[in-house]
Amino acid sequence: MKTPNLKRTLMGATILAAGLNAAPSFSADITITMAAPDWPPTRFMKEHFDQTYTSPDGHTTTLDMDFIPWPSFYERVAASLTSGEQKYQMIVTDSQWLGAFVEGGYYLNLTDRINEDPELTAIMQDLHPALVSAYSTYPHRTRAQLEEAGVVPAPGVNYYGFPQFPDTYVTFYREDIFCHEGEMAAFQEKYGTNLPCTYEDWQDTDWEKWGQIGEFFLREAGDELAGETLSEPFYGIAYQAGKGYDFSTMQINAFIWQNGGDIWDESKAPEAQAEGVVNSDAAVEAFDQYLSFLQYMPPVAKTGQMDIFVEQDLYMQGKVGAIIDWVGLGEPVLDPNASTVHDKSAFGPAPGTRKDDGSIDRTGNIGGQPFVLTTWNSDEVVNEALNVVKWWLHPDTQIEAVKNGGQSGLMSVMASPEYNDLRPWNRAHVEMIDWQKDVWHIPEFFEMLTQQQEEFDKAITGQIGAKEALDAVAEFQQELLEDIGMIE
Amino acid sequence: MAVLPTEKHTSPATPHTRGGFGGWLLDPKRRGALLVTPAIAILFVMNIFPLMWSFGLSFFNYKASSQRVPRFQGLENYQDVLTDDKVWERFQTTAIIVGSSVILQLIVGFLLALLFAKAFPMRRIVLMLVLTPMMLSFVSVGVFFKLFYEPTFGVVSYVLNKISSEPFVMLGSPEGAIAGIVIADAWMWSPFVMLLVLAGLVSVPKYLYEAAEIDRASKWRTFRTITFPYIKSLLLLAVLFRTIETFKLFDIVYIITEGGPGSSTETIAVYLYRTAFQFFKTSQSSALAYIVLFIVIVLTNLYLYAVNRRAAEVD
Amino acid sequence: MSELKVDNLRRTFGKVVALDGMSFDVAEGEFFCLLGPSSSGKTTTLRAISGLEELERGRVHFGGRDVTEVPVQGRGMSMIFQTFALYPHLSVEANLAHPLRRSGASGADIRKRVGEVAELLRVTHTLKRKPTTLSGGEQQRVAIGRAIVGRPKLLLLDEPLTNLDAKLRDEMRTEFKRLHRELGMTMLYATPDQIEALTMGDRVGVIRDGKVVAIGTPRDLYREPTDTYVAGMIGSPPINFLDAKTSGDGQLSLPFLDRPVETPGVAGGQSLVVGLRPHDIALAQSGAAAIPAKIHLTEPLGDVTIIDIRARETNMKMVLREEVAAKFNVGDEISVTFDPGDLHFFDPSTGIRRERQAV
Amino acid sequence: MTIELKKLTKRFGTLTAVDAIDLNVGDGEVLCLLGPSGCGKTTTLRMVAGLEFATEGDVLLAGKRVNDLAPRDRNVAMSFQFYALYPSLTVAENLAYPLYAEKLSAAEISKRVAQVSKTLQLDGILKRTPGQLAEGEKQRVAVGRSIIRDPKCFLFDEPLSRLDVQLREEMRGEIKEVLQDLSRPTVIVTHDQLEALTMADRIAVMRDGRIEQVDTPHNVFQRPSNLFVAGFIGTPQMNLVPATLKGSDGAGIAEFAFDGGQALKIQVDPAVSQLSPGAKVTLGIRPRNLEICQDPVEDSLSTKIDMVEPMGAETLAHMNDGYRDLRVVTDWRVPLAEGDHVHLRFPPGVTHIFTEDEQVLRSAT
Amino acid sequence: MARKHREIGKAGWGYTAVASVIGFIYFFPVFWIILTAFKTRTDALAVPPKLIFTPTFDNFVSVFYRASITTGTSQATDMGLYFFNSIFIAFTSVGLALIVGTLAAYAFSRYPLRGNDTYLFIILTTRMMPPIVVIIPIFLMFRLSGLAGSYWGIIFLYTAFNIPFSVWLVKSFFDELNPEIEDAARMDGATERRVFFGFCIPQILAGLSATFVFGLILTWNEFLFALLLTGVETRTVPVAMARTLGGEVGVDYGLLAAIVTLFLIPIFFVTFLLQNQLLRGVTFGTVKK
Repeated sequence: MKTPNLKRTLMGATILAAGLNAAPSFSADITITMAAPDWPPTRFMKEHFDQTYTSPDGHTTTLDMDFIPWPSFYERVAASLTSGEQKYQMIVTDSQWLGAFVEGGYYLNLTDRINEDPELTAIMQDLHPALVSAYSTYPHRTRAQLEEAGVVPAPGVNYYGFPQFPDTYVTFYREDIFCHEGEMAAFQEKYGTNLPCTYEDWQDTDWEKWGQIGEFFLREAGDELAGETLSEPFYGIAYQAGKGYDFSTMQINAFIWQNGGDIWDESKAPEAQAEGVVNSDAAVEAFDQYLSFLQYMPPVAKTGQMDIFVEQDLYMQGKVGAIIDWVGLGEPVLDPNASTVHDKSAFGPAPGTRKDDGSIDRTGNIGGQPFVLTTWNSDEVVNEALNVVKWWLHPDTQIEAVKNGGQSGLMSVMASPEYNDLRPWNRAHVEMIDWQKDVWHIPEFFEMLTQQQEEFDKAITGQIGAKEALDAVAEFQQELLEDIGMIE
Repeated sequence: MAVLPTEKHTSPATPHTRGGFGGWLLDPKRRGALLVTPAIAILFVMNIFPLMWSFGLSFFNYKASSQRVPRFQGLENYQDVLTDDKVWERFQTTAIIVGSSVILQLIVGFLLALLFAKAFPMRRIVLMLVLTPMMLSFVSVGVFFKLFYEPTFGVVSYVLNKISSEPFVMLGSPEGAIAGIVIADAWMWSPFVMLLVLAGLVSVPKYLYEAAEIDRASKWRTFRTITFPYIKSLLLLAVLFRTIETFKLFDIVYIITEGGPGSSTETIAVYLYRTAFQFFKTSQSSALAYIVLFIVIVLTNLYLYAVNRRAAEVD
Repeated sequence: MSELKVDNLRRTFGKVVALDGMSFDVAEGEFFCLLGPSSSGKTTTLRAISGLEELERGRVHFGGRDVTEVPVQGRGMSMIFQTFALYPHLSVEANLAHPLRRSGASGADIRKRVGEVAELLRVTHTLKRKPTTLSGGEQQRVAIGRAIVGRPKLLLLDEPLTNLDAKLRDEMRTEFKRLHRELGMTMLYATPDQIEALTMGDRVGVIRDGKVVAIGTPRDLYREPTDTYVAGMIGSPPINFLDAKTSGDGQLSLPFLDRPVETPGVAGGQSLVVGLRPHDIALAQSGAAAIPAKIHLTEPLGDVTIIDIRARETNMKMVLREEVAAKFNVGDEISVTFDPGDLHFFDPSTGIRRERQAV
Repeated sequence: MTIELKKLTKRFGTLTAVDAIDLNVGDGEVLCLLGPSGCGKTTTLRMVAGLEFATEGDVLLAGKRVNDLAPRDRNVAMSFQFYALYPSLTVAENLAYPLYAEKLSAAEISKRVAQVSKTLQLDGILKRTPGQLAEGEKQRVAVGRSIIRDPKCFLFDEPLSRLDVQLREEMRGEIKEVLQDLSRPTVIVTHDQLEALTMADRIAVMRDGRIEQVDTPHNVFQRPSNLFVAGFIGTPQMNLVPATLKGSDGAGIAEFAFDGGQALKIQVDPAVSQLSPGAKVTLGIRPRNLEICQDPVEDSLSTKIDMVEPMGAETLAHMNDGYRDLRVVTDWRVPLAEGDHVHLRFPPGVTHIFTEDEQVLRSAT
Repeated sequence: MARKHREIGKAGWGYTAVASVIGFIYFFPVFWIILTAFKTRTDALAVPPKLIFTPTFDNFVSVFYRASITTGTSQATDMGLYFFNSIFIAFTSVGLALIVGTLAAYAFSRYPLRGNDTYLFIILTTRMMPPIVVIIPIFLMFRLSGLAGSYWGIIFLYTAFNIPFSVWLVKSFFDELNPEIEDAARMDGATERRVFFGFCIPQILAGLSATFVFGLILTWNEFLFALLLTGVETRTVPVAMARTLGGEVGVDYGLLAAIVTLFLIPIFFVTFLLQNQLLRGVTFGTVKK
């Protein structure tokens, strides 16, 4: 909370005075506590920090990471922030929370800092604009808006976060099956097109072929698959269709965007409507297409519980041929202890919609998380936290992170020659990142998301159709946005 | 209440005071109140005061995630909540889940109790097998039942797939999802009903059964005229206690179905949680919480009524 | 001088009036019995005297001072409870020692006293055991021991024999009486059983509805019961009550007799309730005084047999020695008689005793 | 119809609760099993009912061996110590309960209920449930429920133990009256000798799983067969005085020496002549049989009144001469004062002699 | 000798066999969870489900140490700290609640106030209400008071959480004591303090320890308050358990099963010992038998 703290103000003054009088090498013990989801990309950050970080200002800096299990991460962070315990100096945050917590006064506006610090300005310029748009801006600015400005910081744009783990979804597929000669021939014969085997094949794969793959590999127990008899059913494809969190919205948004629809006409606020946009014909058509592939997926898709982890489990246990899932979940697939297909997997870009010119639109919803600073930090802590940001977004650090299951948002790193070979999905990741957009970051996002997931879930479980679902979503959003004054 | 003391329980006349802790404790006029004070004080600070606070909040438009100054808006929140179809839908869902779960618990618990009413060798140990579900955390029950129901990996699905040709997709329909939650919850808490019924069964004096045997009463008549009257009040207790507890049903639902498909299994507790912690509609959720509290108070009253009736019968 | 003076006590529990005008005195060294049916206020009286119960009204004087306001710990009395109230978590030895703790007696002293009391009450072999492992009689003795070990000036006994079986009760009665004689302390004994009150009490106070309605020696209460309540309460089998009329001076008409009975001192022309104790009815040898009766039921009690007889539609009980009664069977016709001097007279409306001269 | 028990034995583990007892109960006879708690009387009753199984020996009802029959197949009526009234049923329903098995018409059932309720004066409480009844009423309902049908025998377990003193005195008579009308073998279990004496045609006194004596109340009281029965029956308890036989005249007049040196001649059973002088015996005499004399008379025991207990019509006096306690019961009119020296006479023919093996010494009659 | 039927209410080994089979069927889900604790991830998700497999103890090791997938290095999971937190927080708060609750229970049992039943009712209601109802205001209060994330905050909260339970349960034990024993002690000169500590408490020691253990069980599994109101250093085991529910992979069934199994063991034995008191415990003493 922004309650002025006399003690802190006095401390700040003292430090300032000391800084003026003494040499610039004033040093102190600083502890930065950071809320982080408990998984390898953050674990690595902590490990690597302990090994390599030295404060350019001569501080003795401790990065104290509070590793919080993913499933309760949001609740925990939200509770901490709104309870006012002021525990964290830095927070890893899903981009869609930005609105709520910026409005709540918890996330620190870094626009001026970035503006004043050439190092930071350079970093922001090197970051992929899709990431800056999704991870950093509030009120939300689209990539197009940022690119139009061309400078960092763009005028009238507020910056808050930096990528901790920029994530995209890609295709995980079974090389042993997709490159099986017999299967390839059979597919060719049945559909008159090739079964994607190489990365390049996947680059040319659209939703139509995705459906064909699903149909083709739908096998009963007793059927043959790649020359072996199946004891259990096998499925060709899977993507997320889960009721929890954003586990269907992320995929459905891609379909809608690629089909020329939109999820909300925020760019024209306050006049713009949800009605007619959210439930436009293009959106309905796209959602229908999304729904049409569910029939080829493992039966759990019918329960609305095909979340990103269930997909991953089904894939790792060899029950499905190809899935579309986050790069962040790729590492376990290669782990022999967790995965039965660790030596049979390859990765390609996610399918997209083929446009009239034959090219494929892969517009997708960005995943991953930025990290932000909190408003109650002293200047000293903010300075040091920004030092940590610089350390983290240094290309050397980023390369190490990528080697250890992380990802980078820096275009310079992604362009480096070694990058593509560091992890098997990197090539796909780079290709996909250029297509990323994000959901809107208004504070009421969660309410909208929850309601939207609910309606999508109804459609996924076959209780209502695509139109009905999107109509309901549009009506709800319209009303809510009117209530909060986003639409007049 | 059954707790009303008999005349012999009352405090002795010790009107003389002394100094120190003894004297403080000895003042008979204030002794009861003083002994109760710490408990009431803690409860007041941690329960009653927050409740009053939220009661106040329920008349504002406060949001915990917003810095806006809350505005007083009277009964608007209550009005919003009570006229919200969503809320009524959640109440209805809760009622269906609570109702069917409690009924299932009663049936299973009752049958289990009949099984364990007899004295047999190793009874204590076998009984423990049945009691174990109660000791698990909601989280683990939820996660593993979700796995059991999973159409590809689940044990339940696997067994049922062997029987029917169609893949078994339990959680794909609202009915199936409700059944899935009810089965998990009932599995977890039937042992509780069993304990209560068992208490009823063992409280039947053995001589009554002997008398019925001497009187040549049929098994059914014996059950109807002897056994059932003894467990009747305990069954009522079980129903109310389990209703109150199942009313809180949150974790299992949240884990097994997240309220889906659609919102068909979203209980009032889940909805309340979402409203308060995902939507940060603090005031509105307070209003809803008060409505829930009212229901719980009514149920608790009924529960105590049943407790007293039971106590009266046992005396 | 009275050791204990109970004056006009009142205590209610909600709407129930437990004590209302309870007054009596107990002399130093006296064995005083409170006799009354259950819930007539006996227990509350004892608890009020001990200080365990608060009073709405009335004073309790003990040892010459007003102790109404003195806390229970400071009154120097002890009590034997109906449930024995032994400390279940302490050994018998510790139970017996407990009342001595506050006296500041040395450990050796306490052991000596406990040993003496245990010896006196024949519970020495149980000293190391927990009360729950003792038989009912042993528990009772330990309870007595604990009550007397501190040599209280007043011992209150609240139906101490109720939880024992018949045979043990008979034994314990004598034991209490012996103890009283040996220890010489004042005892106040509450019981619903008339035989206990009669055999043990120096004096008996009969309680009804929260107050004492009659006080006297056992013999007096038996011989001259103050009203029908007391008469019915004392004596076993209970006294026969008969509705009677006096036809003229000294002429009493009894329902089972076709002629009036000569009873000197009775005035004529009034209704009376007459009490005739079963023991006062005898078999008639023969002659005019004989009343014909039919045996309705016999209850042999060992030495004596209670005979239910019916004489002219009136049922009465009488008592015969077993060897005599054994000669009769149910349905036999016998002749009985009584001494008019053994009759008790009561007012039919108030139930109050009427002395002959006054009748 | 009769009940016959042959060498009936019940063991619980190593504990022998009932030890090979033989017993016959004739048609219409009321037999009381009397003994202290734990003597095996209830177990015996339960074996007759079939609620407990005989380890050895046989139970015969109406001449038929029923060991292997379930209680329901034995057709016995039993009333339980705790009454075992069905708490949820009204008095009328409780009474009718045993009749359902007989498949009687509703009209017949209500007729029988009416009959029984009239006999036991239950008319006013037929609609109440057991919880609303007083102890005495419950007791009557329990009795009513056992007598409503026509079983092979009636069994009562401690029927009066839960009643208070006064009610017990009343109910003793009441039950006795009812029992007189039932012409079926009836067994009553009780630990209260007064109940046994008042209600039984015959009493079987039990101790430690064995029957010590079976006889009429009169004989059990007047002619106890051993020291245990003598001490157990009668209140106040029989005076049991150790003595040494000095000699006897063959006609029953014998001289005994008591501890403390006093010696006196007492007329006892002539069988005393079977004993040789010097034999240790125990003399038993009932408190009501001792005679008090203020002045010393020949062959009287001088002693001192230790304590006087007025009992209303009678007075119980405890005598003590320094060697033994003696209880004497007299009429209340006899003046007795504690500390007085008195002399006790043993009237002829009322003193029992028990030999060292605790058996009574008595000539055959 | 031949027996045609058994005594009422008794049964033999045949019955045990039948009951065991039914009991085991009922127990099966738990059995499956325990099996899963010894399975690798692949075995845990194997189709068809595996009853026979090579058991591994890796899951139990992972409870305390986890191997990083990428670096392969083993890191402590801090589960030891969470264990300590669970124990410290639960013991302290249950203990406090027991002390405070026992005093109140004694008063409610022996010195009824005017409106005694109303107080008791309110106390019970606070325990019966869904935690979700109170969590919002408590959360707000913690926010203002700065108690969020501290040991004392959660301990205080759990104490309040346990007081109703302690009051009702302990009161039921006091109600069963023979009050004449306390009177006897008073007559023997014991002060009120000594009556309480020397005579009441020793008699219900078993009941108090049962109350304590039941309180521990109830507190031990609490999730929602712990999730929202504990901090990094004060996190309890149930919250830490959530890490098995998703991260780099979905639910780590083996690890969750291992934690569940480890936590089941103490409760299982305690419940076994408290079997006779169980019903009283789970109904807050309102049902004694």
